[in-house]
Amino acid sequence: MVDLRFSIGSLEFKNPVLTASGTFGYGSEFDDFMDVSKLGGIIVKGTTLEPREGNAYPRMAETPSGMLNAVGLQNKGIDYFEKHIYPRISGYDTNVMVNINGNYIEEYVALAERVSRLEKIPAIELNISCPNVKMGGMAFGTNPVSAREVIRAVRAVFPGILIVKLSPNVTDITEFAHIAEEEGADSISLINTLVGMSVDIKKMKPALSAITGGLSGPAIKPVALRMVWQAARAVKIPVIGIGGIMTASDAIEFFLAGASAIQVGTASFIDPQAAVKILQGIEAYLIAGKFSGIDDIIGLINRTV
Amino acid sequence: MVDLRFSIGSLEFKNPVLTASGTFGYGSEFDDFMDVSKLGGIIVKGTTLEPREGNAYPRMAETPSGMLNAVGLQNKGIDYFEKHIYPRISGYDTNVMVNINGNYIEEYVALAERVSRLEKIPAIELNISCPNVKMGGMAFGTNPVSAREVIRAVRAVFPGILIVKLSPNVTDITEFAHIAEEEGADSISLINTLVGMSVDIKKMKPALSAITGGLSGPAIKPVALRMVWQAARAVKIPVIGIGGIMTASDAIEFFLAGASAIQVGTASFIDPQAAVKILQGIEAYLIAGKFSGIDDIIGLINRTV
Amino acid sequence: MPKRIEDFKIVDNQRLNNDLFILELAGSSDLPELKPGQFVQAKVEGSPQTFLRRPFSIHDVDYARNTLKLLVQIAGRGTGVLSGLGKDDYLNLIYPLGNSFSLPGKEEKLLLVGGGCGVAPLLFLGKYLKSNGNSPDILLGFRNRARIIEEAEYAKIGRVYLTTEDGSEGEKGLVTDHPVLSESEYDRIFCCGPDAMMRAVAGYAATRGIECEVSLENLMACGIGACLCCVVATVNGNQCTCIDGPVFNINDLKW
Amino acid sequence: MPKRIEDFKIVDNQRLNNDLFILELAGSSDLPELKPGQFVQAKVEGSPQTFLRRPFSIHDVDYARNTLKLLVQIAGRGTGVLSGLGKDDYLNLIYPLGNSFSLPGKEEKLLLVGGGCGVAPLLFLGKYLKSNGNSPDILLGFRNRARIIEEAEYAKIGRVYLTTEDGSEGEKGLVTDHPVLSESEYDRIFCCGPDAMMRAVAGYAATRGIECEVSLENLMACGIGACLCCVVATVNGNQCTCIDGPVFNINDLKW
Ligand SMILES: Cc1cc2nc3c(=O)[nH]c(=O)nc-3n(C[C@H](O)[C@H](O)[C@H](O)COP(=O)(O)OP(=O)(O)OC[C@H]3O[C@@H](n4cnc5c(N)ncnc54)[C@H](O)[C@@H]3O)c2cc1C
Ligand SMILES: Cc1cc2nc3c(=O)[nH]c(=O)nc-3n(C[C@H](O)[C@H](O)[C@H](O)COP(=O)(O)OP(=O)(O)OC[C@H]3O[C@@H](n4cnc5c(N)ncnc54)[C@H](O)[C@@H]3O)c2cc1C
Ligand SMILES: Cc1cc2nc3c(=O)[nH]c(=O)nc-3n(C[C@H](O)[C@H](O)[C@H](O)COP(=O)(O)O)c2cc1C
Ligand SMILES: Cc1cc2nc3c(=O)[nH]c(=O)nc-3n(C[C@H](O)[C@H](O)[C@H](O)COP(=O)(O)O)c2cc1C
Ligand code: FES
Ligand code: FES
Repeated sequence: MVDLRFSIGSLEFKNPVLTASGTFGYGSEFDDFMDVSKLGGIIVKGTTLEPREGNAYPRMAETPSGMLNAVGLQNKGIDYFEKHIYPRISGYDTNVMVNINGNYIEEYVALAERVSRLEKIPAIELNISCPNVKMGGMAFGTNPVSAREVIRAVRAVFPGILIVKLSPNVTDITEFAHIAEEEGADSISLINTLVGMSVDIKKMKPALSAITGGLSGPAIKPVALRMVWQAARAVKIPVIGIGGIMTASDAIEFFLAGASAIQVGTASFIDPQAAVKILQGIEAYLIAGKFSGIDDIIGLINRTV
Repeated sequence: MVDLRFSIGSLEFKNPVLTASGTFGYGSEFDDFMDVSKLGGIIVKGTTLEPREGNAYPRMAETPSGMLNAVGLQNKGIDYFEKHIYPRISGYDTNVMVNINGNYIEEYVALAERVSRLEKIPAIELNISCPNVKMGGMAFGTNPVSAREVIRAVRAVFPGILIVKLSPNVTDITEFAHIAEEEGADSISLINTLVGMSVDIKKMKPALSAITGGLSGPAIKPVALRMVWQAARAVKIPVIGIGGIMTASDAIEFFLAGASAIQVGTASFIDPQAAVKILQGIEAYLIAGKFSGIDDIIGLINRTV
Repeated sequence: MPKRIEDFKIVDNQRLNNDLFILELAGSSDLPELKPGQFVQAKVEGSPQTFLRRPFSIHDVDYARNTLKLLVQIAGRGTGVLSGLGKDDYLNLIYPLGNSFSLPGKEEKLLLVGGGCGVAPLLFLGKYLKSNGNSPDILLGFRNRARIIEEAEYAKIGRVYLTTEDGSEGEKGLVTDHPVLSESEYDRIFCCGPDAMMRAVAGYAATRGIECEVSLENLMACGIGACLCCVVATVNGNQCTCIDGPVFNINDLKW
Repeated sequence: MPKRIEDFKIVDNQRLNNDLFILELAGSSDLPELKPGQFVQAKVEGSPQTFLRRPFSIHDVDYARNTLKLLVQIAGRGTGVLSGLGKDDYLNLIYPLGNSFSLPGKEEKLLLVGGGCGVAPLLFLGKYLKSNGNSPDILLGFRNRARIIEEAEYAKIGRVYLTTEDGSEGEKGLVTDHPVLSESEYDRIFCCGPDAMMRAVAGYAATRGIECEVSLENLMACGIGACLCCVVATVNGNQCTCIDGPVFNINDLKW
């Protein structure tokens, strides 16, 4: 048997296959299709301090090998999460993590404090890369000064594992990777969606009510892979690769490029069993290649070129 | 009949369908498939002062709805161009433009001067966005200071129509659009390719010899469209939209978002007649919509939202 | 009722006209109990332009044959590819999805209203209601005589009223122009069809105080409540048409 | 010879074994004169993972039937889809592309060397040479007896020598292990097959001073010299395998 475990600081994961925030609900949406506890971890929907209604419909457009979304962080807020969702999901035998979002640094901080009191949530993913909100979100993740501020502020109040989710909509991803590492993040995850747009030529209007949205799916995989490769060479903390991973083969590209773990996003919409299938495929690849564990292939291309 | 003409400054184009540099050779590669003179214009291969061999093979990888290339500006240099290619292509009854590249500002300037002496080349496309060369290229196009310098220097010596080709690998495309306009560019074209990567999981090596390459094709269309929309709202000079245009419907999305003209790139590899088919489709759309000309739909979505 | 992901075998592909066809699909395991209004998410293979699954209402169910039917309109790339499926091809479905029309009392006077290919869930609903002891009236609107589909099937369920836009059959005009709406007193309306039609019918129902449920066709990515793309504004805030719907009582919608 | 873009109708799809099949395609207009070594760029429809065209050598031509044949190995997604094409399906081709093997003098002693599915262009070449009055020897290497294809066809052209890696037929080993190479004196070798095989044969030819041409299978995007993706390092710098090749004299290659 190959060793699939990976860890971020003191936090152990049974395997490196996680699900991406906003694409896996709270896990229970997928209970009918798989044993969610088999996964290395799940990252629940983007959560905010106050409830949010998100953007108006239409929020989605299909694009070549991908989709645009402009959900805009619709969620019922941390109170509701704590009361109604937390009890339900804390039963999963895997790491359940919360993706946190805010308009202001204070909101991020307050939210991180709230989550830090939830015993069964060992990690937060600090989302400074949501492209679908007018305030906060990507505005933090594309400006080095405010990125540093928000990470520092959250780090100061959150003793658990801190993962910072980076935006790909920047000139130099390593700059933000460095900032996260310097400010004490335990890990970085990337990429969030690329800002994109689609036009309905019959209606002569943008396809999305918010005009622009976040591009996800296989279309972005080459960009994601490049950024993960760059980031993994720039920092020592583990890098979690995200972007267009549909199959085990896609996931393995990310490991070879330097990712220590991966998140499955849009793939779950097309195949709700995608994450477990990817997990099985990774295992099969390692066995076929006679590797003793996932560690053996992480960043391997840096050694072959 | 609908009026398809468009112009950049004093330069008239019979229609707004151009072909993108590096994807249409010198035009003659397509003579068997179409009457190249029917197009609004063609932009020839990226040209440098000295001959270049480009990157080593492999230079190409297929990706979901797209491809990566790392050609690296292979070309025979301006001397060869002037002697052997210019006489041949100047026979086309359409605007033939040269895409110019350099490692240093001096090279761009020298090249622009050389091209300015070629009577039948009315415009240059200043490429500050090639991601596949170690020096120059994208390094200029992702740094506002050097972008400004190189545009200013070329503008000073080139009296013809100056189109600046922008890189999408930046945090804020409007910053570079403004710089081009301020420095006297007559037009901007965008996007060049997104930097991406692909890994061969059998060989456990990057698929490209240069490791990273430029992503083109439908995969990048949503990003291209978003940047064209942003740029067109930011500047007054005409914006030429590029990125993943495979069909007339794709092209029309760009016009509706604010492009005054478009370039067909990767599409020509799959269908060498793509550019003329797109031209016909645009015409049909305008006729069906009872528009008097292409001008009627440029930026139309800004009026409907 | 747990959701499943399952390969269905095409047992029939019946072309109704240029735009419409009916796929009959056999499950590879025993069908669970399905409810009218529920839908499936179909994975279109072999269509490079189709990335996401495509939602279709359950049009009919035959538990004896272990098949269900989809009534599909060729709207674009994905449905175009589906129209070419033949016997022994497979279609992967996630199902059953969504809520369903409510089960009315046996004494209620019911009207089913459908238009164009929006009639898809009505046949299943009508049969279901009939087996429940109801005999609903059925009001169907089409563009013209040639577009009328499955009239005979509906006639087995209840009284059928027709409108065509050009008057080539039944009353001329839209469904809301049909005199039966002013002549009869209904307790409850079930409606599906184009957005404009549903809004018109909802308007009619609202002014008369008639209970009315509509089935929405919002754009969907996941179909299982995971992406929040398919929302509709309701009195309870944005709700997902894929799990809180697709059937909504018009009183809940912010129309 | 102008290049064309044209829909071809599949007239036959013959499965040779698990991995290989031969498509016979009928042109919709009269075939131009084709030369051995030339290739086509085929557009694979209905394969979401296949974005670019796929290059295949012309395996055989029948001007009387107005057909050409492709010998295709299932290597991945695109060729997998092609393997499912049946009679009356269409395949869009850009053709004829590339240069061709040189036409040798009638008196020259020729050897054709091919391995695995790399034999694709050799049949057309062999027939062409025969009609030119040559009778080349043909040396073919396969993994094992079961993989041997079209031996009888080659036997009509010239003397056939076989190697198999497991020795189940012909000589055991690789083509370069075959004794005919040391026993005979050839003026010219035409070779195509896996990269390693071509390099080995080129090495043999170079040390003996035999003229040798190889047909390369570099990754291609356009196939018409427009993208510069398919280059090979030659004594004249990087050249495109799609227009300067796919056939190269080994003296020109920087191998
Ligand atoms: C719950 C639900 C039930 C449905 N039931 C049926 C049914 O029984 N029969 C039927 O024919 N259709 C039904 N639809 C609509 C059907 O899903 C779309 O027509 C189909 O997805 C179009 O796919 P396409 O690839 O052919 O079109 P595309 O090429 O993707 O698009 C063509 C046009 O169809 C529109 N469209 C695309 N996806 C959807 C969608 N999910 N919903 C609505 N419009 C869309 C696009 O905006 C575009 O204008 C239903 C939709 C929903 C949400
Ligand atoms: C001039 C030329 C002539 C050729 N003639 C033949 C022929 O007659 N018969 C035949 O079976 N094959 C031939 N090939 C190879 C054939 O083009 C590839 O096998 C095919 O493109 C693979 O497509 P796929 O979608 O099935 O594989 P993919 O899923 O795209 O890839 C599967 C594997 O095939 C490799 N591959 C992909 N594209 C090419 C390519 N263009 N060239 C080489 N390897 C590739 C990939 O690196 C990968 O390892 C030729 C190639 C060239 C350049
Ligand atoms: C519908 C949708 C909603 C998303 N919501 C969030 C979110 O709330 N927080 C977040 O950090 N990322 C969110 N994302 C981004 C994904 O987590 C992921 O980073 C992105 O989709 C790229 O991965 P993929 O290509 O595998 O989908 C969302 C993506 C989609 C498609
Ligand atoms: C093989 C290849 C070579 C290219 N060479 C150049 C070049 O020399 N100069 C340049 O400005 N852009 C070059 N490009 C970028 C294209 O001109 C275009 O900006 C890009 O491909 C996006 O458009 P598309 O998606 O329609 O291909 C090249 C693109 C490809 C695919
Ligand atoms: S379609 Fe994803 S939540 Fe409804
Ligand atoms: S494949 Fe494009 S130049 Fe050869």
